[in-house]
Amino acid sequence: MKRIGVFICHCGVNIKDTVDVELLTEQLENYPGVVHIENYMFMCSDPGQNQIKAAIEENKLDGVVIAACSPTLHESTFQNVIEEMGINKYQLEIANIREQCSWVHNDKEEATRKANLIIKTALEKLRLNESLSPVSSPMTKRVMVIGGGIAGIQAALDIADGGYEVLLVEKKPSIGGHMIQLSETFPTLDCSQCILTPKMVQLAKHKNIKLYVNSEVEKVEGFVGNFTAKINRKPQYVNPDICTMCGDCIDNCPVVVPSEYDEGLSWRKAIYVPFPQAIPATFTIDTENCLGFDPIACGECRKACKPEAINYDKKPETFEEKIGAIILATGYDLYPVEKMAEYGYGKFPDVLNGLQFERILSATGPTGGKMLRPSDGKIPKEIVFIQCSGSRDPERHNSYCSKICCMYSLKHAKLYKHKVHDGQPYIFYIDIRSGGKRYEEFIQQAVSEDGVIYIRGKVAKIYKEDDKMIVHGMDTLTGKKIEIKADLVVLAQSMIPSEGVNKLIQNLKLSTDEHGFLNEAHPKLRPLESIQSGFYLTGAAQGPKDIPDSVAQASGAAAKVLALMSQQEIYHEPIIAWVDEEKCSGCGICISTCPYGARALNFDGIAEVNEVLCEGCGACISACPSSASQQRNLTDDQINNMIDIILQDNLENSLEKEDMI
Amino acid sequence: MFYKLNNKAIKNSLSEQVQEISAQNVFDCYQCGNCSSGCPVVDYMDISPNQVMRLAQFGAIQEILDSETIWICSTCLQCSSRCPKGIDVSKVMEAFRAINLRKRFSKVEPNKTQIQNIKETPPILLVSAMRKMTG
Amino acid sequence: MKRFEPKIVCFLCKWCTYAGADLAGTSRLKYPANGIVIKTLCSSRIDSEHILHAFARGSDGIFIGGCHPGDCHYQTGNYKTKRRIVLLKRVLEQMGINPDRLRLEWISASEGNKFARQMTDFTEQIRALGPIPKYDRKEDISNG
Amino acid sequence: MNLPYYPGCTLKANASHFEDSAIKAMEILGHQLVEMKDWVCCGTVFSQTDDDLMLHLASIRNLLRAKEQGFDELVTLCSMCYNTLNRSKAFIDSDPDNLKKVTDFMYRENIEYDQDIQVYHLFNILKDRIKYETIEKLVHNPLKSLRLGAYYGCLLVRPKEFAIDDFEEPTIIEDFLRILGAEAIDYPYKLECCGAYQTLTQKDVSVKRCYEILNSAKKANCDAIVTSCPLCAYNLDFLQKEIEKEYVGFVNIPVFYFTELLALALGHTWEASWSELHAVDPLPLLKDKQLI
Ligand SMILES: Cc1cc2nc3c(=O)[nH]c(=O)nc-3n(C[C@H](O)[C@H](O)[C@H](O)COP(=O)(O)OP(=O)(O)OC[C@H]3O[C@@H](n4cnc5c(N)ncnc54)[C@H](O)[C@@H]3O)c2cc1C
Ligand SMILES: Cc1cc2nc3c(=O)[nH]c(=O)nc-3n(C[C@H](O)[C@H](O)[C@H](O)COP(=O)(O)OP(=O)(O)OC[C@H]3O[C@@H](n4cnc5c(N)ncnc54)[C@H](O)[C@@H]3O)c2cc1C
Ligand code: SF4
Ligand code: SF4
Ligand code: SF4
Ligand code: SF4
Ligand code: SF4
Ligand code: SF4
Ligand code: SF4
Ligand code: SF4
Repeated sequence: MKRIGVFICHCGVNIKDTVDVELLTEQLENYPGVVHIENYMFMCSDPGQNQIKAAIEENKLDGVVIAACSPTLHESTFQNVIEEMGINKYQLEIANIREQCSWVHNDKEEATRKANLIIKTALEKLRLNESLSPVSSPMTKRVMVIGGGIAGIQAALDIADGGYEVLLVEKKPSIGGHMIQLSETFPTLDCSQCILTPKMVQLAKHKNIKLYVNSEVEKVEGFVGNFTAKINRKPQYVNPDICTMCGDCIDNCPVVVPSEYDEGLSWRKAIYVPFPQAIPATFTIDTENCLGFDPIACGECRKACKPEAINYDKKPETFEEKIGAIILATGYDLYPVEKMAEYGYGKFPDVLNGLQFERILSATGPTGGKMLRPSDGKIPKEIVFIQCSGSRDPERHNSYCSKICCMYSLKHAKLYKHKVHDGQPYIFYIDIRSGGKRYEEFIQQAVSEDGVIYIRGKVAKIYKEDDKMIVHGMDTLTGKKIEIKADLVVLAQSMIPSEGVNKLIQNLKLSTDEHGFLNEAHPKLRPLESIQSGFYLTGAAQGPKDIPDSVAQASGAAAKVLALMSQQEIYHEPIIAWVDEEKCSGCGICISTCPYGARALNFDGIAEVNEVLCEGCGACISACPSSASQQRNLTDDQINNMIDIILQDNLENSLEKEDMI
Repeated sequence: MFYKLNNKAIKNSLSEQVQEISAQNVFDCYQCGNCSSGCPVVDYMDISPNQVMRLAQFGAIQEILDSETIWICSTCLQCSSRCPKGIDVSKVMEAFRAINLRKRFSKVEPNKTQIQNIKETPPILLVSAMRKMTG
Repeated sequence: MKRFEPKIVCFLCKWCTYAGADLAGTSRLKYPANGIVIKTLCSSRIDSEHILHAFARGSDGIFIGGCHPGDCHYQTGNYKTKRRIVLLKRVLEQMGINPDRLRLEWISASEGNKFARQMTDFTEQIRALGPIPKYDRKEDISNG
Repeated sequence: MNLPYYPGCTLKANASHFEDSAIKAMEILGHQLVEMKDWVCCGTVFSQTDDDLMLHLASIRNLLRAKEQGFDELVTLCSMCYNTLNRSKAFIDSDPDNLKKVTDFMYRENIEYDQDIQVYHLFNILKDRIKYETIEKLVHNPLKSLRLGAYYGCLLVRPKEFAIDDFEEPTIIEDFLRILGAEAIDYPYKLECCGAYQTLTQKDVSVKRCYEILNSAKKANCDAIVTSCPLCAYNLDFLQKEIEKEYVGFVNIPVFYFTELLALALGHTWEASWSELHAVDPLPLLKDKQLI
């Protein structure tokens, strides 16, 4: 049996006035296992600590209960004390007789009786505590970033600058994400490409960064510090080292498809470069639309390519990479206008989404930056912007606020005004969300200087009459029904998680919120990481976000990763779950219960706990129908013993223990 | 003049009755105005549908009961089909009519309608109008 | 006559309710001394068997405190607890134990007030219900 | 095949041409519309109060009568009957409490209402059971060069749970008109309310609504409007007299029931008794297009 010492603190008068410490000392003197008991004025003070050390040495104690204040205050202090005396720190228990006893009760008799029980529960727990040491495993000092938008680019650069190797996996032929499509950005109206392309170039040249474009992560195995990722790369068929970017291939390709970069407002060929500043700067064949490489089907591009950069024999490749941490920066897409029944299911060419309008505003866009509408190339004189399109609509669309569309709608109106001086922009809104540095000022300025008219009310319907888009809305401030015969309508479509990302998330066994955005470990205190250790989140993949927020989160996540990478080994609290192999029936219930994916069935069909992943919540233990699963230092036996001791008086008066179960 | 709001005014029994008859929670409304935007007869109303919802949140039920709006509403269900919060606004309108009608109030006297030629008038028109407007 | 002093076992999660109970202490709020606390890392650690065990041993009431929905340190632990308790209450009813003897509350680290209020309220409720009937415990639990 | 059929009040009065043309057209398609016995008016508009079950009894009684007569389904022609019967049924069926109250109340009925009877609109039958492709083959008198605007009104598409097609962008009537050989014209107001029962008390409201609808159709170059609701048909057709007074320069436009056009396209001769029930005479248009 353990040799336990009990130390009861007076905390000056804080405990002593309400709890009879002398009586307690007497009552517990002969409790099984207690070989030493004493009380003192300030246990946490230097003399107090020395008294504990002396008692440990004198009585050869191997377990200590301190009856004092809450463990949040001094648990680690006393753990250090006993560790100094060569006792494992998990052989310490704190009985909280101040915050949860002397301070909350008046009656001394009652408080003393309760303190007695509190100390006894600590003793019962301590009796079965094991000595534990932190779980550790080695650290692979490489990082994978998935998604090459501004968030992924920023995170990759920060980590690479910190000296660690980074793999950036981007599913499209070029990095850049949505930011590269934008014209000018709020609240400063600087040109998006001007600020992003230097970063892209820097990234491409960085010695610590390895770029996988046209690639997707198929699978990740392992755990923090020790992941193995399987990356599939689609061939581009054009050798970037040979290709001179002459463009002869394009001229000969017979296939024309809508350009993704221009959001379908212009055309590209089946062999193409996504946009002039693409990184890597090279041509790609889009096999989904290409007629076929063999000369019978087509093969025109290869014939045209004088430097012979095109090689049709390239095959998809799979790479296995070892990494220690993963950053998810998969970004967003816009909610399809095709789902907006009220706005015509996307069938009107002059009803655009925000990104399409960005392309029309952009100097590199389909109109070369001229404000022309798609249907007939006329200059729109009356333009309507509709906010919250598909957002804040739990009944039919997305319940959340997309956070950035208030700002970009206003930006659109302002940029429009800069191009069409005699035009009139209207913005239909429900509320304006402009929380951000200099955002509100940006809005106020546009209203007063650019004559943007805000109309508070949601548009019920848009229909086409002659060459006008008829917009029916309501100004709820005046109660007047509004009709605008618009030349162009721009919908501030809801941001949604990027297409196909749900499959990736499933493969990585990560969790999302009800809308498909990646879940952070804690909404306030751990917004940069997933609860799955080793996974970090940035940018719009975690929730609607603008560029400043995406960059801030990316650098934040990078800092977290750098802190992780700076460790040789990773350590982890050992208060975790374990499985009694004899009892486990292999039912697998615990596996689906674990929020961290820390459990799996082994070859013998028995549940196993990955000690590095387990956070010790205990959900699996209470879910196990065979009581096979247990928590270190909080086993079912320990809990039941604590219950028994709390209810001891009752038991003595009523039933024998043995009859019970 | 101030519109006086207080706890008691907001939580009154008429307001509860509206929610009970309509089975709609008027506090779900966030005043987007979509119901009014799409309402085909809002021009004839003295209070627009979103204002009806707002006044109902204030508990100002009598004001709505006395309005023309509830009688102008033609139960076209456009508001209900488009409300982003899934409120069946048309049921709320019906609840106000019902409270009036259950007090034996009639908006029209059957002999004082705007019908000139009764033979030409289809039963569907007579019956539906009577059901919506007479107590 | 001496009034009935119920025995109450409290399971509090470390991150929210235990911290809330500490705050009640630092704020010197007063509540009855009937509940004794067992600290777990998460409310989802609490097994139905512990609860049945405690009732069998004569606990008059059981209080479980966890983080508010969405605030769970382990993400969804409190939802699991909630589901388990709803089911368990039905079982208790069948066993003849008043399900009101089991209470689950969300109390955050900043809700010292709520913790004290809950302790007072729950103790009074159990006091009014009286001691847990003995025959229930023996028969049903041993068979179930 | 026999189709149990619920007429509703107006098809026995001002819309008897709707019924007559439907029966004749269906006959050509090889189906008999068998009128159920002992039906009562469904109460027209669906009562939207949640607490008054009495107002749904008429609908439920009709379903009971049909069941007594051995039917397990009912077909309606009128949009309003379709809407009211269906919604009352759903309202009662959805809540066991409502169901019990209604059953208890009708304890003197010979037979118990147990939710097992379906209500269809004739459009459902034409599209899903007989199938448009089949009808297309039987069209002898294609309505060539007739430019028709489908008017759905409210009750075929709202509430959205009971819509016979997409509630914002239905095409079921347009598709139907196309197989009859006509040109189906899309116009923005096809789902807008005609003013419904307001005509009795606030005629100006309905007049304006109908003007806007008709005008929208005319702007899109429709020759005529097609509907399936006797209340819509009345408002759109009979209020044109008032519209002419109110809006100078307004030119009349005929309003058809879809069954009249179906019968005509299937080769049935246009009947004089149908014309009599129209306010705007459709004959000049039909003659002009050489359909009669
Ligand atoms: C119309 C409009 C206007 C805007 N204007 C502004 C503005 O003026 N100012 C401002 O601050 N913000 C603006 N924004 C917001 C801005 O676009 C975003 O904040 C920013 O682009 C988010 O960056 P991101 O890297 O998180 O996501 P993204 O830009 O979406 O990048 C994600 C990247 O990940 C890749 N990816 C996705 N899934 C996978 C996968 N499974 N595997 C590999 N790669 C994958 C994508 O291909 C993409 O390259 C605007 C947004 C819109 C819609
Ligand atoms: C009424 C109110 C309610 C809120 N509710 C919420 C909420 O529900 N949820 C939420 O997420 N956020 C909420 N917030 C916001 C939240 O308080 C802040 O986001 C957060 O506290 C910011 O933390 P901070 O560390 O940046 O600043 P602070 O909390 O202000 O900390 C700054 C510290 O720096 C010290 N300091 C200042 N100057 C010096 C100096 N020269 N030298 C040394 N030390 C210095 C200060 O003494 C202070 O300790 C709320 C804010 C308010 C006002
Ligand atoms: S023709 Fe060859 S070298 Fe020229 S752009 Fe195309 S692939 Fe490159
Ligand atoms: S082989 Fe494909 S990419 Fe090349 S020219 Fe033909 S269609 Fe275009
Ligand atoms: S940011 Fe503005 S426009 Fe976008 S969903 Fe939120 S409130 Fe609506
Ligand atoms: S200043 Fe504060 S209260 Fe006002 S809009 Fe901004 S966030 Fe809201
Ligand atoms: S204790 Fe929690 S984290 Fe650990 S294995 Fe069990 S469920 Fe997973
Ligand atoms: S729930 Fe228990 S018995 Fe089932 S697999 Fe997990 S540990 Fe084994
Ligand atoms: S549409 Fe719905 S939420 Fe919007 S104002 Fe009307 S009732 Fe309120
Ligand atoms: S149901 Fe009434 S309030 Fe609603 S849109 Fe129709 S007429 Fe307007």
